[in-house]
Amino acid sequence: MPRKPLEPRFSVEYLSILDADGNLDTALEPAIPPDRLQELYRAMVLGRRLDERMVRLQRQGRIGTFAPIKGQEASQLGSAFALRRTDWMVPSFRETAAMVWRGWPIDKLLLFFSGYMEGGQPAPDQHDLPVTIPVATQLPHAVGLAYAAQYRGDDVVVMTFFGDGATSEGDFHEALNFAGVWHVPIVFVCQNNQWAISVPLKKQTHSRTLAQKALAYGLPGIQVDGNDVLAVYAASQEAVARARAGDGPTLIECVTYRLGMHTTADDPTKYRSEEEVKEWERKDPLTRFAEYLKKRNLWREDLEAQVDEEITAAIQRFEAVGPADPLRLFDHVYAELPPHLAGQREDLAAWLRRGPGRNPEPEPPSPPMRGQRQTTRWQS
Amino acid sequence: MPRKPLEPRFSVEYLSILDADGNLDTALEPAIPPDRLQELYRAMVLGRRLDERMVRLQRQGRIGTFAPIKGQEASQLGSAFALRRTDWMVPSFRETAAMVWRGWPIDKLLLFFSGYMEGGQPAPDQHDLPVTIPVATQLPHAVGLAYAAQYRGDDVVVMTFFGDGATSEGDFHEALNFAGVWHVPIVFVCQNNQWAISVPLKKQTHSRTLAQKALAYGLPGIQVDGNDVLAVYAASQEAVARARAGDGPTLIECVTYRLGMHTTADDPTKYRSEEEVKEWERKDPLTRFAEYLKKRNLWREDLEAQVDEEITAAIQRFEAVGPADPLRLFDHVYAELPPHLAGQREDLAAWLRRGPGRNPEPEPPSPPMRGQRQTTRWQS
Amino acid sequence: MAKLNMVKALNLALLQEMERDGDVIIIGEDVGVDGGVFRVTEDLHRKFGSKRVIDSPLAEAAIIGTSVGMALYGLKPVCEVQFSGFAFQCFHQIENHAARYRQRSQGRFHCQMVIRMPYGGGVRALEHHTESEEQFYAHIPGLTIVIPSGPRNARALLVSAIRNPDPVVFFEPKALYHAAKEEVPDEVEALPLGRAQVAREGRDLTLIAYGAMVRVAREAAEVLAREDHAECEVIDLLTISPLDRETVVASVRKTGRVVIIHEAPRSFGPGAEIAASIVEGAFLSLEAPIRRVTAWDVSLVGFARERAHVPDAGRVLAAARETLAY
Amino acid sequence: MAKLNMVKALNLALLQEMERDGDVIIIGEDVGVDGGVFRVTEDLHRKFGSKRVIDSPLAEAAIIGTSVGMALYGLKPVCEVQFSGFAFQCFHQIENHAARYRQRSQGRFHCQMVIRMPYGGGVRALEHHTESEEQFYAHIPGLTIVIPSGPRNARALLVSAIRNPDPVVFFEPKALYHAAKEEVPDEVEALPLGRAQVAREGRDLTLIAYGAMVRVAREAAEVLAREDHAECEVIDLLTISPLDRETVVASVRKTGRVVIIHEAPRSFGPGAEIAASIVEGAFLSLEAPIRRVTAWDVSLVGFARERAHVPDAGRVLAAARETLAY
Ligand SMILES: Cc1ncc(C[n+]2csc(CCOP(=O)(O)OP(=O)(O)O)c2C)c(N)n1
Ligand SMILES: Cc1ncc(C[n+]2csc(CCOP(=O)(O)OP(=O)(O)O)c2C)c(N)n1
Ligand SMILES: [Mg+2]
Ligand SMILES: [Mg+2]
Repeated sequence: MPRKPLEPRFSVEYLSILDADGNLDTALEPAIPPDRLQELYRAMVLGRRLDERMVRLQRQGRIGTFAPIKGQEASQLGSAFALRRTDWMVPSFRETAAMVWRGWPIDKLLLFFSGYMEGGQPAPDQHDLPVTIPVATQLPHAVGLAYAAQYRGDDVVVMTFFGDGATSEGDFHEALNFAGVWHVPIVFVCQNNQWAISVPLKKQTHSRTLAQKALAYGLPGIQVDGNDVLAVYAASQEAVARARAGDGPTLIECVTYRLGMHTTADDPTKYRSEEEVKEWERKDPLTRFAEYLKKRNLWREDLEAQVDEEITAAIQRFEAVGPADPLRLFDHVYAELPPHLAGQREDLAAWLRRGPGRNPEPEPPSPPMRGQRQTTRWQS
Repeated sequence: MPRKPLEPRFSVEYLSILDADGNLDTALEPAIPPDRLQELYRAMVLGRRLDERMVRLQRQGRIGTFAPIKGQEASQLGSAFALRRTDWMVPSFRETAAMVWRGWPIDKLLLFFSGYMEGGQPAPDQHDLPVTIPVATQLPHAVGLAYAAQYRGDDVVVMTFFGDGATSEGDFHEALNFAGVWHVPIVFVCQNNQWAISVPLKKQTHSRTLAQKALAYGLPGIQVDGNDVLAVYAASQEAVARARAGDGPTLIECVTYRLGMHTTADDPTKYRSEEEVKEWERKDPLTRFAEYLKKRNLWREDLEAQVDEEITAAIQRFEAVGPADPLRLFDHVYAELPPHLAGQREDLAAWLRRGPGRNPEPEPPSPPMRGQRQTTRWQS
Repeated sequence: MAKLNMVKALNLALLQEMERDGDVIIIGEDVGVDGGVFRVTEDLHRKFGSKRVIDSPLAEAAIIGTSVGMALYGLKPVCEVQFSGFAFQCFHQIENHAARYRQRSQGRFHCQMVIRMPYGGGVRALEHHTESEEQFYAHIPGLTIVIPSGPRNARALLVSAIRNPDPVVFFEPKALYHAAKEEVPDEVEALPLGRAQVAREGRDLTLIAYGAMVRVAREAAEVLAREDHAECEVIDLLTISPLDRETVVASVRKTGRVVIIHEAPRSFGPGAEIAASIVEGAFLSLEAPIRRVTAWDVSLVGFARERAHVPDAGRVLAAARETLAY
Repeated sequence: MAKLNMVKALNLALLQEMERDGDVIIIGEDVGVDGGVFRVTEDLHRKFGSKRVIDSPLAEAAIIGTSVGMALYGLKPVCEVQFSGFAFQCFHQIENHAARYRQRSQGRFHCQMVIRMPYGGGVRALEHHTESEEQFYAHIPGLTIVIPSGPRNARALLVSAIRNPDPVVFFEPKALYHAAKEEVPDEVEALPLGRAQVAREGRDLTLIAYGAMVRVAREAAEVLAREDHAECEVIDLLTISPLDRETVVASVRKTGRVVIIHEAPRSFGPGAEIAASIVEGAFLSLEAPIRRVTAWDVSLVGFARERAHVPDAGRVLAAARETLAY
């Protein structure tokens, strides 16, 4: 009767397999076929190189604002790597590397970040949702997809991504609670990169870990070294298997770091120290994984060059795309164009037909968001 | 490095002092002066009797829909009892007994439940927010009050109430997270009465307890027997003291039961069994506390009669209130009446001046919500 | 053919569409075992089970958010928000996502879902239980806003809403749930979305209303016919957005005089768009200013004052007479 | 007297009001150390500390909800929602509570708070970063909706908003943040809320605009004066709701012709109420239909198409000429 702690106590695990100094816990080392290891590493390098190229493109005004992923390659690829093509991936806005891995054409992503709605269209056979910008709002969608798959009896697992800041939103809470009650096949992957723009984790929540938030929903939560692709994969693989077996949702916290800016419109020097960044550069997920592959003689010299070619080719395809046709604004608002929109479309068409002669020329719009350079491909 | 549980493990306590059979854990028995014990019991009896009277009034069409508190007297009064008048109380919609204890005149509450906005006005010296109807939306207000008090350096603790269902809302999550980060003087009292209208706790969340949801915010959480007023008081007293000492928020889960209907518009027989209700009637918070007082010779024979008189007098004051002046609709929308509202007010005034002669008489409105009887005091 | 009130008529639509299409599922608070606080989903839980009629946890944003996900997968959720006053909790999921997914994915995905919500006065409930929020949704591109005015069109419109490939916000006038019974055919009947109906023909004045206000407009029209020998055309919008401007404008071209009636507050309300559209479409036919008979610009009412707040036939009549006399 | 852009002008208003009144506090995402993503709160964190300039966790509903609580206690929060596109997350706290607490408590409490949000196009950002949502707030009784059109009035209106005893939703046109500099007096200057300004006098046509569209209206007016010898009156609303009908109606009584310009989608948008109010107040003066030049009824644009979506001087000019020729 009296005052007693509830048993069993609540517990959350931490997992690390390949640490920053390359030490490997062989007991936990996941059994991944050599060629798959190489694919995984290639995806990480592609993610890194693409990210660097995109920053340059943005600085040159050739694409618009986007959220770089540098430093988070292991946490988003080690996890997505555990999915089948028939599984669903629900990204936030910082999973470019994972999206490419999942089959998004690079040129399409570049279009997206250049303000072309066409860039947001997944292929018909692709089981991926497009980028969601309002933080955490994609989590209930992922739960709904998982519910629908379960309802239909499909062999499908859903994996969704979000950041540390996202855990503060009501949608995070409601989504995990529904997932727990419905016991759906879903894996929640939190990329805890320590910062929500300028807000550090300690100002984001008073909880020791983000993984422990799973306890509020009676769900398993695990914290992994998010820069250790083997640990991320092992935890994700386990969670995906659990979901596939009908044993419900898992919350995975990947402890990682955003090495770059929040978006190309952000200036991180305003809120964090060089030392902190240096510290984390030492823990770079690519370095330690490269070492691991070298030890296993799976290292390929020509990889970077090869990857750069792929990127360059994609950029060329992207830049070959013509100006955006304004009239497509009215496509896909409804399945069928209602009368009032048909009228507005006709007004715009008539207006465009008047061509440059129209007087006065629209004045150039005001300067872009702080930090962001103007892009040359924004106007039809 | 490898895979290990995070230490220390997370723990949540359970507290019970006076059980349903009257067994007392003397080691934990709180030291409450006899007269205070009697006050507390009186408030519980008043709450119970008022509740029963209000149901009858509603059935007779003398007041509108409301949410009965029967069975929850201990959880809402044992907690509010730990507050000072200078502390703040932020209720939901099922704290009638606690509101009366906090100084809300009964006749004013009856007015409120009769569709008179006047019933929602707290006294100038009262540190209480009025009833909040949208579930969980009052929780961030409570956190804001606590922040403001802390900011001003006032010696104030805030206590806020909500139900088991409320823990599913995003506002619950965001409020507790902010409270944790800001470390404000607040006590979150969850009256877990097992049901959210027709939805049982097991469909509300997959977590074993509601108290453990505190772990997500790095806050202390405790589950208490909510029908044991001594346990509720002991836990609340401790939480209030912690808050006052600057040691931050606490989440208290009071395990109780709604013995009556959700609201007077609800029919519980649709979703729960007689047996379940009987089972909980055995655990009635008043019975065991009465026994406790008898053993301590603090029992007063005349209490019920006295309390009933107080209620009857209040009902008479309430029923003496005249019809509602429609023009007061426009008061307090803004500090000053803006021109468009002044115009609308004038239109209504002119319309009312035309009096009954206006043609046709407005038809009587449609039948009230399921279960609810029409009230006679609804029309000006 | 059976005489049904609006609650039973809506229940019939849900039952038949669920029998017809296994992808139609119901989700909301208390929609299962309890059959909904207004009993619109009565018995469906028993018939279709708890996987298809979901008693969800208490969280509107997740009800809509998970429904969006279900719809993206191909299910056709019919969500219930217990009262329209609690739908702002999910407003971001509706505006950010339900209304946008077709366009965001450029047609790869769409949200075939219905969001049902009881709205308006007439049940003498507390705050947030009597408001009319249709305007907030009408301004969102991608949504269709439907409000029935009687049992038969309620059933027919809900059928169409469920079959509509894009999200529909379906407002149900609480005041009419039990107000009247109508013959409702057993075989499924559907009404096109986006079309208003002329509920009463007339050449002197156009009364534009929807939901519970149609009854009020008709009543005023009867009195005007009886006492003023003025014939009002009563237009029942049925779909608020996209607005059926064609029907509205055609009527005003004929009558030249208009009174708009709604339960929502006046300023920046639905009547404003109706009036603006009339000015755009029938400017030269207008013989008098367009009058709006609406609730006052006040949020909190309290049922003790509700009848002074919601338009009644008397107020419509007064406005109509002034418009006719103009 | 210093030449400031709108960002600096807003920052000055915040600085001076915080120095003047210890109850004024700032809360939002990245408003502290970072100074806000647009730098409107730059340096205030350093000056007033983290208890008064609060870098909140990432949760809009709690930013507004806790601010409501602070306001009930007597503080005067100035909340920042990082982009207006993310304010639907807190829409329930604004509509259910901030706008209602004075009335709910019958004057015992009120919410003296400002909700700042950057809105509109012009920075070529992604979805949810370019929309104009003022209509959603204008329909809520109890709120005041303010939108400045230049550095000087932005500063003066923000001062008034902070001192206003009721909640103000303060929309800041992103496109104008850095667009132009103006002389802004050092000593505090305030402009009354609820009052529109005649930005340009004229007798032939009334152009009604606000925010970034005032610039567009002025530009069209110049061309019309130059090329058509038509004198436009340009009305800068400044406060959207409560709408200054008096000023609007007075102008139309004079000109008889109106074009309304806004960045929000047209249907059920702010222009509708402006038009309806004009018909109610200046019916007999109207010589042509009221035209609305607005964004299209589309949510997703993408900055590659933004200039075809947001009104520009050319489109205003075309509408104005048709209205003049009517
Ligand atoms: C609902 C909402 N509020 C605010 C923003 C603006 N915003 C974009 S990203 C971001 C921080 C997100 O932090 P986190 O969740 O940790 O993800 P990260 O950016 O670090 O990957 C904010 C505040 C948004 N996109 N959505
Ligand atoms: C946001 C919101 N959604 C729905 C409702 C309708 N409603 C009123 S009370 C209630 C159940 C609340 O359950 P709980 O939190 O357990 O409190 P209890 O009623 O049991 O005291 C619901 C769904 C509401 N008032 N607010
Ligand atoms: Mg982050
Ligand atoms: Mg409950």
